[in-house]
Amino acid sequence: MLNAEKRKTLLLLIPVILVLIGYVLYPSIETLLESFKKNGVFSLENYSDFFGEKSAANFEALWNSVYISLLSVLLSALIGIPLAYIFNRYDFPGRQFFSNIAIMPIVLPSLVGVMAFMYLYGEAGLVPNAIKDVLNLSEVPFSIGGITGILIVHAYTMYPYFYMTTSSALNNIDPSLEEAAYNLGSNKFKVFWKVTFPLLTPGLVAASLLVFMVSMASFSAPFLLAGGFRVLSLQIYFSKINGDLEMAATQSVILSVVSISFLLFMRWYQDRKDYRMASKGIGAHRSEVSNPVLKWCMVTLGILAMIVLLLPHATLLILSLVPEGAWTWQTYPTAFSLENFILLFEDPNIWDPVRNSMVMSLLACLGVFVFGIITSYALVKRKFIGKNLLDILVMIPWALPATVVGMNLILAFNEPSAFSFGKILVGTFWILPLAYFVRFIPLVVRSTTAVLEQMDDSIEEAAQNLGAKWFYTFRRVVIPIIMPGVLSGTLLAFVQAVGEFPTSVLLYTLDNRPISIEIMNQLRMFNIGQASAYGMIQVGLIAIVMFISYKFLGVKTENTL
Amino acid sequence: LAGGSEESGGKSKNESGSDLEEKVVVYSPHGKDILSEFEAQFEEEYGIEMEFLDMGSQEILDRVRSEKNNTQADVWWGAPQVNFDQAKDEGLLAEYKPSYADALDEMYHDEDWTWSGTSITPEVILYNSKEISAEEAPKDWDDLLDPKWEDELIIRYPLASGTMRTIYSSMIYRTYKDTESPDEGYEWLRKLDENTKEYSANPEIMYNQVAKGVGNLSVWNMPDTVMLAEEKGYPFDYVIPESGTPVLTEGIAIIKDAPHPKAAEAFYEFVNTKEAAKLLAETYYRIPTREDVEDLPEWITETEINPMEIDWSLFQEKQSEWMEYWDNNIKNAEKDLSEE
Amino acid sequence: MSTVNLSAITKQFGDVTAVEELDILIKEGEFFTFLGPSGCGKTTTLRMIAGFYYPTKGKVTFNDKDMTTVPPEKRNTGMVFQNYALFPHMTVFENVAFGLKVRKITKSQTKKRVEDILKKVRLDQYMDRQVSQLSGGQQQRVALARALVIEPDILLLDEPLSNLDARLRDEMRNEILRLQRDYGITTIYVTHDQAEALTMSDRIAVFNMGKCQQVGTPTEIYNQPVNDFVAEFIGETNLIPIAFKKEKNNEKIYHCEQLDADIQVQATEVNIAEYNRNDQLLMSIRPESVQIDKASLTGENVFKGEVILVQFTGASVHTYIKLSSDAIIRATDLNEGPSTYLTNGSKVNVKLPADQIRVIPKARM
Amino acid sequence: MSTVNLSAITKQFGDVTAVEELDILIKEGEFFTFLGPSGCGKTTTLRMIAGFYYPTKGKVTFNDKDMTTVPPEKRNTGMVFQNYALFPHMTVFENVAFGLKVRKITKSQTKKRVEDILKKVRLDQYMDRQVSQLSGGQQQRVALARALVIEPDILLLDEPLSNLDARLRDEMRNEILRLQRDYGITTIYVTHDQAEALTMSDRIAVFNMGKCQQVGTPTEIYNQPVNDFVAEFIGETNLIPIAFKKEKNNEKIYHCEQLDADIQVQATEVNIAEYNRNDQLLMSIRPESVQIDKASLTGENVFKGEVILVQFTGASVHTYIKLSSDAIIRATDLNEGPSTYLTNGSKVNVKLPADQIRVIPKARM
Ligand SMILES: Nc1ncnc2c1ncn2[C@@H]1O[C@H](COP(=O)(O)OP(=O)(O)OP(=O)(O)O)[C@@H](O)[C@H]1O
Ligand SMILES: Nc1ncnc2c1ncn2[C@@H]1O[C@H](COP(=O)(O)OP(=O)(O)OP(=O)(O)O)[C@@H](O)[C@H]1O
Ligand SMILES: [Mg+2]
Ligand SMILES: [Mg+2]
Repeated sequence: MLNAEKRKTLLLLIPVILVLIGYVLYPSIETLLESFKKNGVFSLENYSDFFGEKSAANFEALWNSVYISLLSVLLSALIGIPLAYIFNRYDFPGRQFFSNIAIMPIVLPSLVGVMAFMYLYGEAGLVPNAIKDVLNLSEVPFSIGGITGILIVHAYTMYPYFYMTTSSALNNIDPSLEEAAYNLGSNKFKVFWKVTFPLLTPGLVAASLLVFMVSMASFSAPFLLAGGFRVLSLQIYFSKINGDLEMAATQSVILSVVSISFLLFMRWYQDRKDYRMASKGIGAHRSEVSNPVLKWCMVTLGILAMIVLLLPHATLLILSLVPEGAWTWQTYPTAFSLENFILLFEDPNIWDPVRNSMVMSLLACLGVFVFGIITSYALVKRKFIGKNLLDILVMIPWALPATVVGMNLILAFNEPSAFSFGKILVGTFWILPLAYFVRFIPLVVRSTTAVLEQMDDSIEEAAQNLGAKWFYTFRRVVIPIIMPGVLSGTLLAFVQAVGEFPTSVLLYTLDNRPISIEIMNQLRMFNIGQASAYGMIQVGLIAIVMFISYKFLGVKTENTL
Repeated sequence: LAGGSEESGGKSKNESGSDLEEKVVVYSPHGKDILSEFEAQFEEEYGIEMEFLDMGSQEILDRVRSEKNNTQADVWWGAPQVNFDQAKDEGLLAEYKPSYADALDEMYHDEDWTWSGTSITPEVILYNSKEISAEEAPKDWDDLLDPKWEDELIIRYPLASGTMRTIYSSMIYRTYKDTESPDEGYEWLRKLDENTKEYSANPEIMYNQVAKGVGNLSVWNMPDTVMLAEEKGYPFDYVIPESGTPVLTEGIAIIKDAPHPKAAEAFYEFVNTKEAAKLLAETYYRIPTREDVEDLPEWITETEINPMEIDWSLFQEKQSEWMEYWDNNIKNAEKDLSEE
Repeated sequence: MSTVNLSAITKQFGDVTAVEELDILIKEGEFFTFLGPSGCGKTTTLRMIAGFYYPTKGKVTFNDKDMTTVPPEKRNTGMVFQNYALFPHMTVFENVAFGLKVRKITKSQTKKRVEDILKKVRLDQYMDRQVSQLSGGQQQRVALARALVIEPDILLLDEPLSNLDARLRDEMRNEILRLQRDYGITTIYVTHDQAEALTMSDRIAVFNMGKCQQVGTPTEIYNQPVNDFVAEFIGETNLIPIAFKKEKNNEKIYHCEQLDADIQVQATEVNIAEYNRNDQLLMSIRPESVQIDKASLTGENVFKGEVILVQFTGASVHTYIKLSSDAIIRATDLNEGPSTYLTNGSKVNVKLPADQIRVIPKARM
Repeated sequence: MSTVNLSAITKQFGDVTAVEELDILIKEGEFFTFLGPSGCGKTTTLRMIAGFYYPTKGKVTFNDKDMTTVPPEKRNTGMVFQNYALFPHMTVFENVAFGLKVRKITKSQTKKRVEDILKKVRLDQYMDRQVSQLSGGQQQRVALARALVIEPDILLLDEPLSNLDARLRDEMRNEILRLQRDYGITTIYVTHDQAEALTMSDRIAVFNMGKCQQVGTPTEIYNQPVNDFVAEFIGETNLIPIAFKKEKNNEKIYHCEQLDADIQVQATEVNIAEYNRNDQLLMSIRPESVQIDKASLTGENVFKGEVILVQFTGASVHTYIKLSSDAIIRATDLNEGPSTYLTNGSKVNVKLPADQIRVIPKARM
């Protein structure tokens, strides 16, 4: 007989599992099957190829991918954690403003973003040349490219994962724990290392997973910055271009296996310890700092960070303001005008892609928001068999390269199926929101999980004891407490959905053409100016959404503690 | 005048409305400028709607493939012939022989008329005209191997680009056709690799690096080079290799099971009329395949192109293998690592 | 308004057995207290009654209805958690109103009831504070108010007053008792304050290491402990090993090795606990029953001793007297001012009245 | 091994004044206790000494060294937090070893010291447990062990024993005292247990609403409270309003409205507190000093009354006697068995000895 607890768990799990099977597992199985086919018949040849004949290149690619990903995790953590710590733990003028700026890197559309980086720091880039001219050097002092370039771009674009998860996890740490450590004689450094940092583990694990997997599947940066450099994601792309779909599938499977091993490792690492802060009562809040020197150091640091963080955006702005031909061979742009914007706005349909992107991202985020909360709750607070399996399923859309996810969806939904309610989804409006939804499930689930891991169980018990049904408890107690984590995940998802390219390009139709496609098309026609202008529109848009969500939701999240 | 055109528009609708479907859907990589212009003209002429999706040719192939069970597009306008050949092999294209078939050299259409060529793109050596004078510039493919150009070449990453794959394959093919072995060609590419400073991931970056003198040489197609120099003010000029150069054919095709087949045919005809071809040549730097177009711009008529003899079916067969070899054995990955 | 019946309940966490074979029947409207040393399984038992743990073995029934696996929200119990478990994102008012909202009480009614109970726990002026801005004791009172305001069938209080001062604790005790009596709420109370347990409870269960040692009324527990653990745990006592010697009239004579003397004990049920033949025996005498005097004392069980320590604890004074090399006995007297305190080293006579001694067996572990 | 000096310290949270103009000097090696009702600012004061809050006004000095803004880790204080603040990601051992590791004590030395202290708090067999798997009292003992093991200069204990049973509390108290005496650690202790405060402390400060009411030794505080707040807060007392009438020999005569009688009080410092001319006066007499007898009593301040309630609290018995329509007085006697309890309604004589009464002013708020 099932007891009430088990029944509830089951009730929670059924929709979660249905969605995961229908929209994640079922499509992915195609890839798996494909990898076991050679010319249409079942065989292990692809795998023997991967590890045999082509092993040199494949292993090189695999190895490169893995170590670049590990280094990306490390670098992103090195930037994201300290920034989050400073912005959340110290009160200094402009803190709120700087902390909003800190997540701007994810706003940058990926392709245009990387190009902005090249215009900035490439051999012909603004910064190295400016330094060269100012110091009268004969050579540019530095330029990015190759692995360093990839790593720098990765660190820049991915540290917000660390920044956001760390921020929400930090706000959930009972400050008296750190106080206890200070009291026992630890200096700031020790307290951070021995207490704060370990307590952030759930958040850090979440961020590491996200970053590791994005870097494993990262495409633009290695492609743009080190064309010939072999990484697994590019190998997949080239296999596909070369028409060897089966090998592409095989490589995707290998890539997912690596990503998932990383996931299991991190899970194991996290499960060794307990992070639920169950101290008695509720601790007092934010420790005070009254050292003026420190305060101004922080402000300076904030300003410096802000400049560095916004330079690529500024470059994008400059690019969008340079009329055609005014910045080709010249080191610095020679003219500025609004030509690109004017050209753009001449198109009467200019706002269509913008509207499409917004509507679809919103739809997807709504779905992901609800689904993410339920799933992470089940993962963290419920006991059931096969938890690891569920966790893997959740992460698959993130572990697979975006193009593969897109391909999977095409294969699964270009014929009627139960999960598409008997319709063909490919070629309709709904396929893209669905794709975004699937793509960004992991983001919300991970960031929510991180905060839930820190929540003391007895709070929920207290609500139940007062007679609140599970759903009421969930709505009134659990969700408000984990809101910062959920919101940061959803916000990240939204921002990325607006700029999503790899799956969009496979799935968009006439009616739902998103912004990123429009930018890509401009780029393809060598209109880098107009592409940048479009990019600026996207940046502006996302900034507005973030501002609004901060105004209306952020205020609430501040209150949660 | 306005009234007149309105009237004529109405008339043509009445005329052709009986057998044309209400719209035509076109997949094309030609870009918004061309497509919008043709959209306007086509809609005016036939009074039916034209919808287009603007995307890369590889993406079109992927998409047509994925929509096989649920075909959305009618016409695929613009892609190198290799793409069309591939699509044909997968049974994605319908046959159609246009009314101007006679004006096409047989080099410029498929034998079964699943596609036909609309324009040709010869490949050229591109150089930065601010840094290198016309006299200095290399005159033929082999000149590129001269050690004085060490670290001067910026090459668009060949695996991802149809243009570059064709050029590289042609270099191998030059000797392959006699020796039946790609080894000499590989050797040639290895030397080229030694002179290559970097491989760019997309054309934009390649242009930028050449324009800013990071490297001063590249190989690319002629129409784009002309367009960049004339329209966008890039300091580019080009040399057509004396010994002959591969010429790519860009084509058009009707998708199999197109939802609007009649309209598709109308559009097929429409974009390759003489007037259209001339317009494309004058404004968009596309060299027409039709031999009966007159008054072409100077840069087409003046330049003498010496097309390389190419066995496209051999290319189709061997290209992947060659490129894979290049990728695994020739491309010097250290190059990417060594630059800080 | 429920009976609570725990039958043969066992709870294990992995290898750890927190509660073992517990049988307790709590009557309707009773004020029942769990007493026991830290870690003996009190909280665990409460949590099984509230429904947060399912017993590994055994059954929980309310009013003869099997509740073993009924979810917590359907049990209508009100619990004060040992660690408070306040909702950190709500104000004091919202915390307390939570249970009423769930019960769909009207807004105005809710407001009235919350204000009422907050006044009773002396927190009315803190209504709109965030709970993180309260002191420890204030937080505890919020937890108490939150459980009381819903007037549950069963009230489960896990050390609800541990962080309050004596005065406030007194008031809160009265409040709890009033509520409990007015609405006939069955109350289960965990406390470490013995005076609290003894004054408030109808009955008390004394736990040790997951097992129940004795259940009884406060006077039973205090005056007739069943073994040395209970005697020592509830109140102060002097324990000295003895062995049965003989019976004489209505007195029993025991021999005490440590004092090298015989001890006379009245042979009533109150003075002699049940024991088995091979149990080790002890005599227990409460410090307040020990009579000391500088002058000589008459009657049975009189010994000579020397004062070794005098301790002042407010209302009373403890005097430690050494009777022999290994027997020290403590006596408690009311504080009648420093002038009455004995000084260390003074010789005194000590009397252990025969009707105040209780003979008990050593507890089996 | 430090003196702690708080001079004119004020702490405000927004509009709330938690501590106001506090002046306290704690001597080297002293065991100093903060007593006061919930929310009166004890924790806030401790936190200012530990360095977690900076005072809004005023100065904190240790050994004449200004520490007001020195960060907590440089103060070498050991604190037991009211909410424990155990590190959830560490085992019991790791929690306790934390402070030693920071101090770069060798591994073996650390192990020895941690095992030692854990044995003393009776947690040696829980060494490798995660703290979330401990009971409330066990967690509290871990917090205590963690603070004690580093043998700090100043020990700050915020209700460190509130969740322990009487027996264990007793042991822990002795442990704390032993450590404090052995190493001469200046100890500041917050407790709600008066017996604890009175037995352990060298001196006590009584707080109310952020202000210090009285500082003194336990006997001073208990026997010579400066006002009604202190008298009522420390120990039980009977307070009855009186007014000065006249002085006679070495006695003062006060009139009591409620009893409609005169009260004689010895005119010593112990019996009469300092007061101003226009203060309202009260007489305070501890229940244990009240003498009751069924037979008639001789001497001063004898009244007739009626028993209205008899309450049993273990060692002692409280008897409430109604002296007049609005004066009820409580008397406490040692428990000598149920046979000695008075019954409700019986008439008795009550004597308030002139040397046991203390006249005090009403506290100004
Ligand atoms: N962060 C804060 N913001 C606002 N008010 C606060 C804050 N912390 C404490 N207070 C208030 O300051 C007063 C003193 O609090 P403190 O914690 O010092 O009390 P306490 O004497 O330790 O009480 P308890 O015995 O209940 O623990 C209380 O009224 C409390 O509500
Ligand atoms: N989750 C758990 N895992 C393992 N052991 C546990 C767990 N919870 C409690 N225990 C153990 O079970 C025993 C009983 O715990 P319980 O919390 O019921 O004690 P308690 O009587 O409430 O003690 P206290 O008075 O200290 O609060 C303790 O020894 C404790 O260490
Ligand atoms: Mg407990
Ligand atoms: Mg406190």
